[in-house]
Amino acid sequence: MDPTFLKQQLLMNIILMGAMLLGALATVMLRQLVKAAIALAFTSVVLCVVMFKLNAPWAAVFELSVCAGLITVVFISAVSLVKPATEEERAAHIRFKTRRYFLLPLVLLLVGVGLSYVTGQPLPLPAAEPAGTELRSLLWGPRALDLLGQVLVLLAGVWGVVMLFKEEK
Amino acid sequence: MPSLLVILPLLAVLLLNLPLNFLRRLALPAALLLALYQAAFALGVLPACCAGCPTQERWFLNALDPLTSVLLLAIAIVAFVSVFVLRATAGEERREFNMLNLVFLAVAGMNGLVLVRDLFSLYVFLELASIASFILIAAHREMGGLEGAFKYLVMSALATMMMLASIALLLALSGSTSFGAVAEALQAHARHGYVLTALGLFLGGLLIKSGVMPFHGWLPDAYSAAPAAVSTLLAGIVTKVTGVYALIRLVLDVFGFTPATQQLLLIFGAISVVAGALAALGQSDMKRMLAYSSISQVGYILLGLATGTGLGIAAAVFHLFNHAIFKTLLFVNAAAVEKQTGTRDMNQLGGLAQKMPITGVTSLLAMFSTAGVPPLAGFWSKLLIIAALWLSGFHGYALLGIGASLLTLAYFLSLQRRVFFGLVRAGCENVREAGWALTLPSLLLAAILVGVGLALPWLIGTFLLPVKGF
Amino acid sequence: MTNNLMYFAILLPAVISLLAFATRKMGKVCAATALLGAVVNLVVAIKLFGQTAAVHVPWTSWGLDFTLRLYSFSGFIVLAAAGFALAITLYSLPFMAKREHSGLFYFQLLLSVAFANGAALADNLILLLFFWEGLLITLYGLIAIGRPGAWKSAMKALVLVGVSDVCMMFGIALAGHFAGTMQISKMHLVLTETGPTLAFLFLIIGATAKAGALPFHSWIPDAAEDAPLPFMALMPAAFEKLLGIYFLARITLDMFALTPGSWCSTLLMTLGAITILVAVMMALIQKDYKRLLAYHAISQVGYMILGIGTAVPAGIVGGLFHMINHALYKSGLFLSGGSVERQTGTTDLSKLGGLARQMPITFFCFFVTACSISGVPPFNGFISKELIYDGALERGGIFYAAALLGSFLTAASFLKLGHSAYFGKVSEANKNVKEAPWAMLVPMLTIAGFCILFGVYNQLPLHKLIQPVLGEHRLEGHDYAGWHFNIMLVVGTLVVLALALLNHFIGVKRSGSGIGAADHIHYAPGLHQAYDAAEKGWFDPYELGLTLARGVGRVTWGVDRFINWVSDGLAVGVTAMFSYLVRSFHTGSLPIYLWWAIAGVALVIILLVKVN
Amino acid sequence: MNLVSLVMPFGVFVALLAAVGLYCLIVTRDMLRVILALEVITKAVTLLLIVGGLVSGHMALAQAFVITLIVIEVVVIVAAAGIVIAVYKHTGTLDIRRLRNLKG
Repeated sequence: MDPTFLKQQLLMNIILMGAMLLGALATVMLRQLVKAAIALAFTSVVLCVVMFKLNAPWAAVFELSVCAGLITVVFISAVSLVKPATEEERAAHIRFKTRRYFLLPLVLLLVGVGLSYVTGQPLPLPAAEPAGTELRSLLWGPRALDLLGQVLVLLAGVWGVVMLFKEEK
Repeated sequence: MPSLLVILPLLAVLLLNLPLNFLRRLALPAALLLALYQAAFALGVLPACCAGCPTQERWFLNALDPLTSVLLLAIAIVAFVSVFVLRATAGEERREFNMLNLVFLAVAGMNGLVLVRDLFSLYVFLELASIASFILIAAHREMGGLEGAFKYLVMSALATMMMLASIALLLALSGSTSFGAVAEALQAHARHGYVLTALGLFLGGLLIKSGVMPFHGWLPDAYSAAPAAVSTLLAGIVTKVTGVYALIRLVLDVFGFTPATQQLLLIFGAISVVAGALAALGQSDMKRMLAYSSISQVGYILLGLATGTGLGIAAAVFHLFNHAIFKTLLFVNAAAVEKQTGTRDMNQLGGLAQKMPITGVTSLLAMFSTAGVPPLAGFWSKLLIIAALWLSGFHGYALLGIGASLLTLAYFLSLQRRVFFGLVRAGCENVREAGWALTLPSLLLAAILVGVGLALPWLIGTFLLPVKGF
Repeated sequence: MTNNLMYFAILLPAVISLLAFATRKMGKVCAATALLGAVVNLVVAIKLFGQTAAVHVPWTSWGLDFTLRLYSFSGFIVLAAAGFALAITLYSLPFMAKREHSGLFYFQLLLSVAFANGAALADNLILLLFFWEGLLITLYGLIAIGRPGAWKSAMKALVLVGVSDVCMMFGIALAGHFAGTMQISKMHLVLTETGPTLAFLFLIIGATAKAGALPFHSWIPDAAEDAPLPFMALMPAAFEKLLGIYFLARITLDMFALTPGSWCSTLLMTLGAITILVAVMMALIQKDYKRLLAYHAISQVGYMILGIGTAVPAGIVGGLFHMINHALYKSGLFLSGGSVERQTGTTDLSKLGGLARQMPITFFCFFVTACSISGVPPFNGFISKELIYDGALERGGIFYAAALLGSFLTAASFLKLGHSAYFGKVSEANKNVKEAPWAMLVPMLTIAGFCILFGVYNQLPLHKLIQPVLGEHRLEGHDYAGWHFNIMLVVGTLVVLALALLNHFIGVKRSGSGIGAADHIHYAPGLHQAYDAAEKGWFDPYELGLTLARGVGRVTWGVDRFINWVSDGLAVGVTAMFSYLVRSFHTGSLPIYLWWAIAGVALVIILLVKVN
Repeated sequence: MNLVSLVMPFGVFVALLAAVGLYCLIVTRDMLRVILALEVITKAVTLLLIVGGLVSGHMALAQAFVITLIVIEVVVIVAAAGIVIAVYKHTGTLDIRRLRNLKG
């Protein structure tokens, strides 16, 4: 990858990152769960854009369709099974939020400041993969085991749905 | 062919769910057969592995070695037993079938986990085994099970995220995730802060998965609240494979022993040994006591591993195997007691040894084995761990291990006294021995315990010491 | 085949004993099982006898191997033990028939046989110790099932024999350490160094205490009163003598080369002489059939120890021959006592009398065995005693004199016993006493027959049993079979016997009855006080130990309370407190658990960075 | 300016994102929001994987990993949501403080 290209993109990337961070903050802090789920989807979408920009189109597509799409659907349907909160609970939540989350900016600041102190000898980079390695051949070749794992995990997910969601007679 | 051990469960799950009614009844025999096949396979390859013969793998699952084959054997035994327990305790037929499918998947996950030599694939199979266990724990949809499952899920997700972050960092460093390449890259920059952070994250994740103190918050809840068959599987093997085995494997093959890792394993091992035993001492729920005992025993395994010597590692692996056997046995017996009396509260039980002689005697054997009473299997592995610690110069930790043995004996005697000895409690007069589905596995496991203990002098040279040589 | 038979010798009695245990509630079935076990055991023993074989199963790397060795000596011991076991089982059939716990008796009897066979065949010291300790358990059990309250005697036996066994354990550890092996047949230690000598002494304590020598003897007379009688004929009279002397002989002959004139040899002889005299003096004044016999069981051990301790061929042959003779006549005597007890209901000599007419066969057996034990020619005891005298004389007149004095007192006490039990007036209560049943008579007659046979035709035991044990080179070319004794020794013995007879008549005349025949010795000035002290248990190490323990106990009571408080109160309390503390951290709150985990990971990373 | 220092901002953002997720995971009292917090952490890790691939020049490998991760993530979320819904049916609340029956 061309370093000058990256340099040009740096500002853009930082803006995108900022958007993602805002999305994450919204996810954790928004009062209503539906809105929080949508904020999460927003975060996913931004992540998807970042991936596109970082030359990871396939991962970006998955991120968009599965994380931004499917997970949001799962989430909203889960939320819909839950009764809406009463006024009292909402008030409690707001009180609680202002009490609990006021430390969050401080924590973030501390993490950022702490990371800026991290220095060290730069590590040498490993040899890059041969040019033109295709995701498809990689997935079905050396990573076939992961695919098998995916199938099994999906099967487990199916039983999760069967056993946890199905109404018992 | 080891790959079959992952593929067969997958095929079994797919075939058994074809829309034919009679297939559902085949699930149980299929599971037993599969476990037997796996046990036979593991026993078959074990001698060759221990003799150091290189194994040629034709498909994508790589090398077999003594550690892997021992774990495969343990997985087979525990899975076999928990299928029996499932039969005895699941209740509804539909649910039993669903749980069996998940057991298949969990076994596939564990088998894959012990067979892979790639960090990311390790993560995939680890997640598979974990997901299957979450669902199994929550299978009865009772409040306790759900609570345990949720705690397990959250902490396990946190752990896997740490591991994945570490994998990402290592990927940036080495450009690969295979054990060999990563180990090489780590070796080259062993003292760099970046590498140490990656290492720390991975170790942290594994420690959470193994339920070592203070990473163990989920463990007692998940073990004690899970349905009987599931806690048997979970305590016997799932957390041992996903946590302890992975830890041993990675420390040996990838991370290597440094004074820091040794120190770390020693400290957390010692905390687990002592605090686990102390916490077990005051429990009144039988399964919860066993869960804390598990934490304590995992501490011993870590202590053995921490020595970094051949003897210590062999002893740790031996203890891992023994632990799988005796903890499974104890959970099977806890299931029998719960099934026959309807309670796990030890204060409401008493004198069951008269009513349930097989359960009482096998429990006593398992407890003695755990506490390290000769000549049962647990005694030898504990002895070897302590000897390895002593020989490596960790005298304090060796003494700690001996002292904690006393605590082990203390809490188990209190269990035995409250549940099996003494006068028959009011309400327990009509208790009978549990059915064959629970006593048969107990007897089998007790026979293994005693057999391994007696055959030790032979085992030690043939199987145990070669473990270090991978 | 022979190897398998060796396993059978240990396993078969054990298995059949379990059968007996299983059928313990079914009186006759159980008895039949026991009889079967004894017969089977005898068959195996006969098959084994005269063969040599060895089994070696490596077991652990630190000396504990499963090693058995069958050769002339161990085969002979197994055979003898099997013979006695059968005779006593047969005898027990009517004796134990109506009694409580007869099932447990047979169970433990067979188990003892298994342990005894194991101990005789074992060639590994630790294995031997295992079987040895097994016998201790059955010893306790057999005494404890006697009359109500017998557990006190059982406890005494357990403590005394246990203490001696601890000594032996220590000796075994030392011997194994110095020899570098635990295999008896590979041990060759010399008694010139301090370490091996120490090992020798501790082993000797174990072996002689098993045989019943001083000072670990005092449980035997108590057990004689409390335990079921066949037990006395089996354990103290037969098994323990056989095994104790067997092991003593193996220690002195195989493991250590005991040489004549060494101080270890002198020590053994002194021990033997003291045992003879003290026990026989005690026996002389007893007024109870079984108790009197029990003291003789101790006294006769002295002869064997004396004989083996001489370390000269004549003495060793005599000692070993005396072992088998003793087992014969002493079980015969106990069995006769048993018939008397069964038929009359008592063994108190003052209540007995004139039984010779009512129970002639029993009397005959008693007569033969009593002559044997007193060393009257031509019975077997005479032969072995002559050999021991021969050996003792070679080592010093004082030992000979002690042995001779012992002989005199033995004869005197049996004259008293025979007189008061079988002659004199028949008491009112015993008017209608009849002869014992045949199942009791057959073993007694068999034993009596052997007593005569082994005396008259002493070539049989000496050539077939005793002398092969020693081997040609140890015998130094001698053959002790036959009737070619030193004429002076024979004359000495006969004179002593005559004196004993004379003494008896004097005693009877002075006291006016058979039972008081020894009173003039009992109440002799000086001896009188010693006897009183002994009867009160002043010389009994167990009683002494108890007294001492009581005194020390009072002093240490406070210390004990303190330690108890530390261990029971403080330690448990502290542990419980910590347990509570650890448990109270587990509040069930997921965020707290997450905190721990995250803090733990931080700790891991900090540790990694810091230590590197 | 080399590649490593160029991707440093990504590293910082990953750390911040993870911090947000962890913070929420610990302080929240809503079980569904626990799952959301896990999701946020997962996002951070996904990004880290991509960055790792970018730095090492193994983009295809990293993509393969991310795809697998996303699939697994969905299943975990489904299982978690299932458990939370089942808990809700029992207790009628999503308050995580109700999950304290198992203790000691």
